[in-house]
Amino acid sequence: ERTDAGNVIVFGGRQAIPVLDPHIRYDWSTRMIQQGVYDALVKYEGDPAEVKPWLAERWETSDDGKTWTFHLVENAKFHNGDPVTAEAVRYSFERGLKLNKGVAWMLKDFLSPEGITVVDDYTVKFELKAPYAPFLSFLPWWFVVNPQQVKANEVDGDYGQKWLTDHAAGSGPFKLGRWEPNVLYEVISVEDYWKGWPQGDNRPAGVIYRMIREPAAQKAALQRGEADIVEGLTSDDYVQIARVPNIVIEDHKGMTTFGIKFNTQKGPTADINLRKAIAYAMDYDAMIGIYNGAASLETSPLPDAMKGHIEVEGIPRQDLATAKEYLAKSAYPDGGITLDYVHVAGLEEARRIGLVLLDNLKALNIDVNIKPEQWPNMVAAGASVDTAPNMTSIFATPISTDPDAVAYQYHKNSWGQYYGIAYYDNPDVSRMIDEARAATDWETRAELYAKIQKQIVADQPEVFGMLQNRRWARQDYLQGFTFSPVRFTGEVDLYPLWIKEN
Amino acid sequence: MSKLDQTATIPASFSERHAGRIRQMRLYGHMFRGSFSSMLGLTLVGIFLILAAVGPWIVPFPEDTLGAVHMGSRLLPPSTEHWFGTDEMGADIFSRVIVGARTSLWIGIVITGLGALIGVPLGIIAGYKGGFVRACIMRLTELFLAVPGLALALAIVASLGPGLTNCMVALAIVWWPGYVRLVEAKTLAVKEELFVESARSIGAKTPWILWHHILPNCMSPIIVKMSMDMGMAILAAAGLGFIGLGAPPPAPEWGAMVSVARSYMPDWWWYSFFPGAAIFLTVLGFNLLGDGLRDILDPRSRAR
Amino acid sequence: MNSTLLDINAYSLGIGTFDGPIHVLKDINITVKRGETLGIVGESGSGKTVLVRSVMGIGPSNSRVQAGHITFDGQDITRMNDKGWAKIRGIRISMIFQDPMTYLNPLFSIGRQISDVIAAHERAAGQGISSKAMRRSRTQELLEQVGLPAPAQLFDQYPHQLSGGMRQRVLIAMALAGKPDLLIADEPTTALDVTVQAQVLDLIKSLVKKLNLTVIMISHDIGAIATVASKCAVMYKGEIVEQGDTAAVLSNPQHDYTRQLLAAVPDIEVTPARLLAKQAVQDVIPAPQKLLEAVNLRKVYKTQAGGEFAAVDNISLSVNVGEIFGVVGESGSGKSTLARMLLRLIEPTSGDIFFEGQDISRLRGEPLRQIRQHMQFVFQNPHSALNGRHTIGDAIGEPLRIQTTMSRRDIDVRTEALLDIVQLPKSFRYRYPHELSGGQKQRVCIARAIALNPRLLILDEPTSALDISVQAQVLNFLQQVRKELNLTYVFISHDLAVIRQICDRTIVMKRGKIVEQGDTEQIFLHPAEEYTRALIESGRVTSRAARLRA
Amino acid sequence: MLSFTLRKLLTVAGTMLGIAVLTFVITNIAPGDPARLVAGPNATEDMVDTIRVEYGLDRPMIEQFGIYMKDLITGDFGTSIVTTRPVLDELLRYAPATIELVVVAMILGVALGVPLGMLSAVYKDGPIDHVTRILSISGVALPAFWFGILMQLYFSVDLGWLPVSGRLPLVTRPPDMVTGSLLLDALIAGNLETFRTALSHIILPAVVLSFPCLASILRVNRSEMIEVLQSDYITAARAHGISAGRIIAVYSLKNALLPTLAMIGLRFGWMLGSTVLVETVFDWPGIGLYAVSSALASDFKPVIGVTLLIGFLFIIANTLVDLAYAWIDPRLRRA
Ligand SMILES: Nc1ncnc2c1ncn2[C@@H]1O[C@H](COP(=O)(O)OP(=O)(O)OP(=O)(O)O)[C@@H](O)[C@H]1O
Ligand SMILES: Nc1ncnc2c1ncn2[C@@H]1O[C@H](COP(=O)(O)OP(=O)(O)OP(=O)(O)O)[C@@H](O)[C@H]1O
Ligand SMILES: [Mg+2]
Ligand SMILES: [Mg+2]
Repeated sequence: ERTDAGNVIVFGGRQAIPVLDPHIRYDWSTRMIQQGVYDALVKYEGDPAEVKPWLAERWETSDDGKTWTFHLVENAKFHNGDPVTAEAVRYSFERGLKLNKGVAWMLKDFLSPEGITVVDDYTVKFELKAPYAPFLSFLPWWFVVNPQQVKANEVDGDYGQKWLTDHAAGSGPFKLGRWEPNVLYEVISVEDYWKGWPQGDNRPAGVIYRMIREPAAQKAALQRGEADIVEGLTSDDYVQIARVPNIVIEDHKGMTTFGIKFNTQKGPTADINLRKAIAYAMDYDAMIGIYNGAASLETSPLPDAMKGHIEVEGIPRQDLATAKEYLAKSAYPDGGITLDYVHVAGLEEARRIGLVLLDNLKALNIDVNIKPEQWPNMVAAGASVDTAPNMTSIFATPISTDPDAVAYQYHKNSWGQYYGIAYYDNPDVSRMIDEARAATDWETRAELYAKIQKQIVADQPEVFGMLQNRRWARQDYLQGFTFSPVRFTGEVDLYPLWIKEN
Repeated sequence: MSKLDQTATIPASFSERHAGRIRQMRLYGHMFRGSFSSMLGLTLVGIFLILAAVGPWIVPFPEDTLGAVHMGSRLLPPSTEHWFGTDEMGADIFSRVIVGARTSLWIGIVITGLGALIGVPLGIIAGYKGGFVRACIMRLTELFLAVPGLALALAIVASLGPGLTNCMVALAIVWWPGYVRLVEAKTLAVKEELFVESARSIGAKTPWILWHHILPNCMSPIIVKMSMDMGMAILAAAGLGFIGLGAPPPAPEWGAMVSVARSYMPDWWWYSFFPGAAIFLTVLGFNLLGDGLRDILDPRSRAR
Repeated sequence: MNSTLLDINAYSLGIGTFDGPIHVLKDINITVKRGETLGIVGESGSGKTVLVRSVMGIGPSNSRVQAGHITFDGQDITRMNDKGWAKIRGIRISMIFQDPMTYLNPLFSIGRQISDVIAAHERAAGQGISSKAMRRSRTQELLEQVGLPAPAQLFDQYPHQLSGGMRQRVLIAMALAGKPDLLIADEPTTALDVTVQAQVLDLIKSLVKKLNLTVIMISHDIGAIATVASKCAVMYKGEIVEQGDTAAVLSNPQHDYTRQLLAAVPDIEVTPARLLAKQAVQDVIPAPQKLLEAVNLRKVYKTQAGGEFAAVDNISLSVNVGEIFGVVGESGSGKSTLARMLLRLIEPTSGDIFFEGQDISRLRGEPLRQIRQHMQFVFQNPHSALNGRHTIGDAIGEPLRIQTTMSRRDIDVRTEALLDIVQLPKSFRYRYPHELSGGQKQRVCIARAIALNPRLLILDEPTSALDISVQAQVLNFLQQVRKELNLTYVFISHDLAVIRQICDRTIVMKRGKIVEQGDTEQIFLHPAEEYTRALIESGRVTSRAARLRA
Repeated sequence: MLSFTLRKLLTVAGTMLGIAVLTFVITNIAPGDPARLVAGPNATEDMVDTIRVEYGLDRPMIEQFGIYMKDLITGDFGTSIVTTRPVLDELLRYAPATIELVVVAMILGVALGVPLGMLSAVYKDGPIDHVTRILSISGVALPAFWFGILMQLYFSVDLGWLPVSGRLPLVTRPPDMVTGSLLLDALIAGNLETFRTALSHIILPAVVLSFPCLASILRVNRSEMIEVLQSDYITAARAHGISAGRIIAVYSLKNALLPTLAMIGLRFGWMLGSTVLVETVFDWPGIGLYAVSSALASDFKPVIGVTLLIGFLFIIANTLVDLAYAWIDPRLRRA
């Protein structure tokens, strides 16, 4: 869109941004805007994703891996002109930890507010309770807020939660513009952003994130030029729309794993042979077919782009003979059972994979009952081993590139969490995960993770599915799109985008 | 005038005994046939019922209605093999639409049936008893009527969780008040009729009066409403299915099909077009039928 | 002056129905001269309304003229188009309708409705519409002409604020708005109270004189015809069976139907045969035994305005075994309310009722049901007293099924016997009420009432919804049944002639109170109240007309 | 009069309270756990608890109910868990869009439904009658969501005449908020261009929403008209020489309008309910959309709030209808 101030990029998305507060919520749409208006100490960039210095220009780690010292850039300033100081960083982390919401889970077991100290105006020190290898990988998601502004808007000691819901106190490349919940959310470029703009004078005047809920409407908006980039079209739409002139499909390999998690403790699926039988009956090509090829099969519990990933040999592929062998060994040699398959209501791909599963398991004489559930209800049911469904389809996007982010899902401590819905219990695996977490040396860790991956595949707590590609459809004049697999599906780094005029 | 007077009971032939009824039926038939729209409605409903009855045995790809997957033939346009094309899983839409008639019929019957089953007795009691009982029933009814059905149903299904049964339960819960109101109004009118008083004067008990006098006289509007409601219930259920709270896969339910298919517009138009058209034609059929029935059963509009 | 205004010549009309066309009018020949008043009598459904509506061009929508034509003032109006009618309808011919309650639009003020008619006439005459104020004054003039008080006020009132008599006058005013040559009145008084009837008739009579109108008036009431009409025609099954000077037709009826009709009008002057017979055996009458007794009965309804209104006000009465107890009073005087209370169909507000010495005013549930075996009710309107969805057999058998444990077969047998008693063919068992005539329906109601061999029958105007000829039959039949089954009647009527013929003792009701009571004959010969006298007088008019030939 | 108003107010309050109880019970039949949803996928149990405590979800249901009722009486609709904002604020934000949409749709429905109904009645059993009847019943039978999508595709994508969704183009700044209705506000601000674009945005959703309403208004108006035309007072009017046109346009219409009004009241509520579907299809940022997204997130305070608001609007509409009734029908007018 052209406005008086210059070009405004329109992003058509399906998900609302109810709460912008960086320490309260994060999901792809929220974090996309948060990343725009706030800065963190470090930032993920590139494919494969790497942690880049941002507010912190450099940092040191103590030998025991417990103390981290960050040196901040000195020219960074908040939108209201205040400088970004060490105190602001300390306050932000304290706020995140004390509120105990949103991002808190990433660090709270290893960091307490007292462990953060301001060394000088531009130096901040973190003392961890124990060595924690993944520490740095979480920091890109801890955004820094302006303490002055937040405190000024505090109500009843709420750390400014209420105010930050639809206001921002950041230092990022954008500041908030029009904010019409459920309609559109606008951010305006900060002219003198402290880090400058990679696209220079081509810098857009701003970005409008526009809610377009229906894929058909999204597509129409794209075709009519009302949107410059959209996410969330159907796979078939991407194929179709790729043929439209002037429209480019961004198609990148992502890190979101899909698995059909079994309840490994209760019900028929507690039987490993049955699990194996199902895993071998599954038509993996159909899974890829659902995405029209824009996906790749998992070769390990860890996504390909993750550090420490290995290709596990013997991970099941469709093989009916083997499937039947396993079935014969199971408690249900003739099938004749009905298994529930639960997926999040409205998630099309999960639904379709359910259909594929249903079709495939007919060969084993196993019936599948596909049950869409609201996300909260599904999680609630999964919170107890007794109510966890036989099979649950889970998409999981690791929050960081550290292998722990995925491996920990198979730790017994994850029981009750949605990603621990398999109730997988292998003491060896849990032990190795703990060891790998604490180890500071990458070689040791890599070895441990290789073992972990192999063991998990052998135990088959889930049908290892595929990694879907991340896709966007954009106008060809939209430039500067960069991809990083560590971002969520749909999430885009708005900072480098610009519009090429012709 | 009467030559039969002397003889004892002579069982007359069926047609003699029921001459009045038969004539009435013929009159109804005559009037019904005279109306193009009524006949259209009857035809549509007839087709729908036949499809619901024999659907699974006449469709070309019965396994597709049970969730068969053919990744090789996804989203094919209508052709001689797949009359309505195929969907995103390669299933034959024609087969699924036809068999979907069963699901819809079931939805319609359950919702209107439950609605009437709850609403009619309550309405009759409220209308006949009056006083405190009526006040209670009608307050409750008005409460339900004060919230538009779809909004309430949405809340119920959202709370119960999606699924066909929950969807039908929710709609039945919002459906009965309509019957209470209809039947109560009608009962109030019929109650004032002399024949009700006459029945009381010969010592009839309340249940007898309700069953033999009030109910039969409320029947016409109930039948009309049920006929209309069959369509409206199917439509409402499809609406919930559209929001994503309806029948789970692979059940061929029209609303859910449109819901999935809407993201395939416009390039794969047939996917949403045919189930949508099926909903439309079915609901149209029941509405036209109901309208026609109203014309002949409701004496108010019968004055010709 | 004596030129022909309306000439109906060999006119036949058919109406298309589902069963094929029916001939509603057959070969009608009527001539009306200017200044003449023609009365048409005939039983219900004989085609009177269809005939006069044809003259107005507003007959049934699916009717077809099969032969003949109607000429109005030299112009053939049989097949006139709308444009032609616009100059005639409401202007040269206008009409007054039967039921003033439904012929006025409830949503518009009286003044608005009349001035609209005036405007329509002015438009039709092509003379331009006069101002609102002028129309208003003309309207008030008309309202005054029909004898309505305070026309200026009335102008802004709505129909529901007026009584029946006033509305009928408003309708007459509307009909007169166009200064019509021909005025048609279709039973203008049947829906009104007896006392109001006389006033409206007088009004029409005076208007005829004053405005020199030509009038066709339809009526059931021979008295009304005799009062107003100089000429008279009798219709029967779509035909005019007799016509001529009113006096001549009434005094010397030629056609069977006319004779029957006149004979059916009960004669208020004649001392009933029953009394003569009674006098002869007077001394053997035993002391009367009380069957039903009411003490200080009251029924109070709440009015819309929030006040209270006593429909029945402190009435006490006692009915003896074997007698016919009469209740008279004008419409709305509380007769039906009283009757229903006696049977406990509605709850009295206060007071007691005794049946055979037992206090039944507090009975509930089963005992009340039991007592109902012994007292039955016949309702005013047989058309709605039968459930249209039950066959006649079901209707008659219903009391047996409710109150007895008789088998189905026995009930069928009994039902046929009852049909026999009420002189209906057994095959009627399978019929539905709408297939029966009014008189037949009333017989079914009676059969139903006597099915349980009750001791007391309360008859609430059992004949008022029926034609006069049918009324006579039903009355005769009722007396017969009473003798056969040894019944006691409470007989309600607004017709004093009927009361005198059959009732032993009578109460006269007015506004919920008894104004007079005692021996029927006594009341007739020496009415103590003005109200009673007015009632008797209006009965006399009819009676006298019917007895012209005597 | 005063006591009448007071009684009316009391009934309204009672109904609202009833709706609140009803919806509270309904939405709490099954234990969804919205706290989990907002806590995020990776949140630990104690983080979820933090939220539960904050929103009182940890307390027994009865207590929650009591608190909710107490708050409600003081005008507090609670707080949405998903958006963390007071439900009342959000309702006030979204309601004008819905009301605007429903009112425009209602105007469309009445403006077309009444004349078509008259036409159909006057030419009863003629071709016009058949066409309008079938059209009107089609209107009721059309699934709004499907029809909406078809309209979008045809008018927006194929023909490109009308915008696909939303209330205004992105770059158009909304006029200063006075009434909340963009159309009115644009007029008040004297900005015809904004008015035009706002109108072009509202057309499709309003048409889709009004179709069933149009149909039922047509239907009621037709049958009432037929009945009125056969009534005695119309016969009398004809007999008194009033012209056919006048009879239809003035006399019968007013009488037939009474039941039509009742239908309008009913349909108003129905439309409010249907916004759930139509707003979803057209991305119309009103309470229907708000209800759907909240319901799908098991965030029930907003759902109850929307239900209450819709109920309230419905009652208001019906009170207006009652007033209109009394205004038209002199029998109901009492000093
Ligand atoms: N629209 C119609 N369609 C069919 N039959 C009709 C219609 N109007 C009248 N009739 C029939 O025509 C006959 C004459 O009816 P009409 O109303 O003229 O009787 P009437 O003499 O005025 O009776 P009443 O004294 O009861 O008013 C009746 O048998 C009636 O059933
Ligand atoms: N349910 C009721 N509620 C209020 N008023 C009533 C009710 N029933 C009857 N009335 C009034 O009571 C009065 C007496 O009515 P009732 O029917 O007894 O008169 P009636 O003498 O039988 O008249 P008619 O000769 O017309 O049958 C009337 O004014 C009537 O309006
Ligand atoms: Mg008549
Ligand atoms: Mg009476």
